[in-house]
Amino acid sequence: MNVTKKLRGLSRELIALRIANELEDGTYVNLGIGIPTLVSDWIEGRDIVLQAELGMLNTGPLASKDDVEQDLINASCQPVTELPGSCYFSENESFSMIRGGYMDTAVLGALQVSEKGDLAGWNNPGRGLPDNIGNIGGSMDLAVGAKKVIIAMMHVTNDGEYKIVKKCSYPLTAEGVVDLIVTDLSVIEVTPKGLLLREVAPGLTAADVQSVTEPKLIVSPDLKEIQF
Amino acid sequence: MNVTKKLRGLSRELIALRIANELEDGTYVNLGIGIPTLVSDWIEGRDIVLQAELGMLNTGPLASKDDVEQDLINASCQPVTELPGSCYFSENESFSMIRGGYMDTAVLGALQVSEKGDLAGWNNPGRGLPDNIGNIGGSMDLAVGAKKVIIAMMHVTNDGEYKIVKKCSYPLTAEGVVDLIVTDLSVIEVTPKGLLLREVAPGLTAADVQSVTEPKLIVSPDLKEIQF
Amino acid sequence: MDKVYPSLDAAVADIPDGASIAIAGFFTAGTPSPLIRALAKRGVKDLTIICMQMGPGNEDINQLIVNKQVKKAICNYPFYRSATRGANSPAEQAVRAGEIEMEVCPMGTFSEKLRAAGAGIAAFYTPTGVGTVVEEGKEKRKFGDREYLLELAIKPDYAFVYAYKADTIGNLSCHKTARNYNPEMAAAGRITIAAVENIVRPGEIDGDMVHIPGVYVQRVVKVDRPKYFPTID
Amino acid sequence: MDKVYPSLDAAVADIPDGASIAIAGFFTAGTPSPLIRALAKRGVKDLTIICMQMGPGNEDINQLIVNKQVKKAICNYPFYRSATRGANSPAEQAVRAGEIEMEVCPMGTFSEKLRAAGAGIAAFYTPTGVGTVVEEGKEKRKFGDREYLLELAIKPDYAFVYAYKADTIGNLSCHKTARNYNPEMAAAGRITIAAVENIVRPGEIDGDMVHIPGVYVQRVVKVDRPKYFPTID
Repeated sequence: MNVTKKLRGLSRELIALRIANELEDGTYVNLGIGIPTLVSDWIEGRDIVLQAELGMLNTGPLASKDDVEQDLINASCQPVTELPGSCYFSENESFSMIRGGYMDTAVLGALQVSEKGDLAGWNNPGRGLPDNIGNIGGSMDLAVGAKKVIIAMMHVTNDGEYKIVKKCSYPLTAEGVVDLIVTDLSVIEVTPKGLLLREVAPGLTAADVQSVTEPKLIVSPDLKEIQF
Repeated sequence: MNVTKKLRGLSRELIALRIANELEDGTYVNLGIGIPTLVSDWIEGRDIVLQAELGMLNTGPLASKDDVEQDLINASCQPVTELPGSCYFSENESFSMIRGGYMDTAVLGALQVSEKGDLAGWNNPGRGLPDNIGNIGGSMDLAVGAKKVIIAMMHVTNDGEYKIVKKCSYPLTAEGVVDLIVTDLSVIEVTPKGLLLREVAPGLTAADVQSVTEPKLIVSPDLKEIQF
Repeated sequence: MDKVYPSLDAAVADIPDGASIAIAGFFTAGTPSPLIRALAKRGVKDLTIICMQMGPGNEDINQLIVNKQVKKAICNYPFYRSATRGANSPAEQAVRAGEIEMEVCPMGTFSEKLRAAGAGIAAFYTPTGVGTVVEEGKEKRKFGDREYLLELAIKPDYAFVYAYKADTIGNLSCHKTARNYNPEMAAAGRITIAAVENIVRPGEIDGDMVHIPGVYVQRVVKVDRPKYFPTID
Repeated sequence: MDKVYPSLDAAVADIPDGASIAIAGFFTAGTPSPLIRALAKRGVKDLTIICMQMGPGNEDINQLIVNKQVKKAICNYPFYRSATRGANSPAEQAVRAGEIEMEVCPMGTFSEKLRAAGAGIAAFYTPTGVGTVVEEGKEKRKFGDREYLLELAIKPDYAFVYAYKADTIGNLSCHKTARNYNPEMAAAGRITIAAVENIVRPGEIDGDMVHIPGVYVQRVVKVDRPKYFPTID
């Protein structure tokens, strides 16, 4: 299922920007590792509260070298800063929040997403670890706990293989949890009827996106170019 | 089963003193409502940490009128004071501690104790409330959670009925949890073989105590007068 | 994300008939009484109230009872300790008369059920209550050599909590034993309303002194706290 | 009740072969590394270690692995994120070679299993992991319209925790994100050993700023904290 066609799409930064625009003011958001982390660059000054899994709310921007404190990091081990209203709690409390439904949105990376919204993100068999061993981290709790799950990823793998698939072949993070997929090529909503293609990257057609997507896409009657 | 004989024994204060002597230095103790609360009068200055169920460790002596703070009370709604090292936590954390086995000793009152160490303390049917309704409070958690349960009570009811019984007729607090019973008349240890009478109040004999105790007592070969 | 409400009335304005409400406080410590009074004033009915007790420091609950607003109560130490005082309290009288349904939990199980709801845990096994009336109708199961009861989470529609200090985005800091049920009830409530003595700007509470993170709190209202003189119940 | 130990060596002196040890810390934040080094020095074997990960900020764990002191590890994010860095780490190499047994839990389930042990809860139902490899061998059960997995408490023999400040009776206060796993691991350990930057007298920590009540802490030892420069793993 190697996808031969190469399409030019958004940069990682613009994927993050498109997701930032999707977030609503007055909400609590958790950003996963990878492209999701970049979303924080686009929401400074907005009324959005970021949570860090290790036990912090109102996580501020990355710290500059002079401000680095080893006891003030985010869940990706990056030094961060405080904002007015930052507060701290235990990792257990943090996951109580997450499982308890207090994250309005989780933005996560993915290896594969299925047409039913199944998410596979924690275990790349290509790494060659023993079965069922890998970095689960907070992904499974976030995927089942957040009210809305947005996936930020490249549309296909570096080798050009499908990442949006009929059925995930990689180990699952959670079943049927994904609400929205934002890739370098498209914005796709997971609906009960299937995957709804809502937006395409500038210059691309629905057919272009379908050509690199395994399941059949429903093309929105309002299909438009991704805008920022 | 009205017990006719009236025996003169220790005051409530002396029951509390006998229990205070049973407590070991360097331990964490929770005192229930009633006679158990009086134990605190006998341990001032000792290396014993009192826990209050609502969420306090190192609970200090009762506050005098001038020091009363409505946000600084014990589990009996009495104003208390701080000691060096007092700390606060939620009621849920408090019961995590209790169920988690962190109380070395709980001193509780009782309506009845059986020869197997069953405890009935939360519900006096004489109050006439509907079935299964009453003030359970922290008693059930303390009874199952504490490493050692000491009962502080009068040996018989005001009406002269047995409180140390073959089988509890009142609703149970917990099964088989009592380690030691200290009454106005005796100190009795609950052992796998039955109730071991270890000490009697000054002037009483083992036969006197047996006459107001329903189950057959095993008299310790080292039986002695309660000493302080 | 300003969560400050202008008045008690505004803070409770949308509570409908039939709502379940967790009310924090342990006797005189940390009880959000002004919210209870506002609820009594509104007059909504068929409420389920989830609170430690209906006695000392929580006498305002009795107004709800007298108004016949309460359908059910879930408590762990519902009544006055004194049978005489209890017999004179509207809450105990209503229970005796069968006018309100009453469910009693052990104190630790009570807050653990609320904690579970806030933490997305459906149910848990506790050793408390085995061999007592508490086990009636519940699954009993052995782990290791010990028996445990399965207890279910309780998820209230609303939670009334109290704090010494809040910032405008809902971070709460509690004072001494007034913390008690407040953190877990705040997390459990779908809508959590905090009655607070002081409101400050974000950043004016040390982040390590926040006992209830703002994410759990939807509404904050400043109150003049009623003064109680604590006395054994 | 003075819990202060004179040295790291004294604080870990009784840990036997085969012990299970929970080790707190989230990357560079709140990791009790000096205790891990003391353990490596002692050379006890067949350990089960329970920690978030064996990568950034927790490199000292690798000394235990290199020394072949570890029989089993329970983690939630065990390895470096980078496959390349991972392939060079003794921990990942030992897992690949089957030299240590590895159990991986979701991050929330991981700390909830420790929290349950400390709180006397035998097991709990969480929605996390349903439909994934995590559910293998576990009871799955429906509450309402949702499925949950039964997860069991993990009770370690020892816990290694870290705090910014301790008093001599074991009350601990943490600093910012260094709190992370410390409170729940402190409660879970049968013997909890705290490596702390500062020791003060009882009364010198505000009782509302104690994040880990002293009852959970059996030993306190002052350390010069190793400095880390946090960087994405």
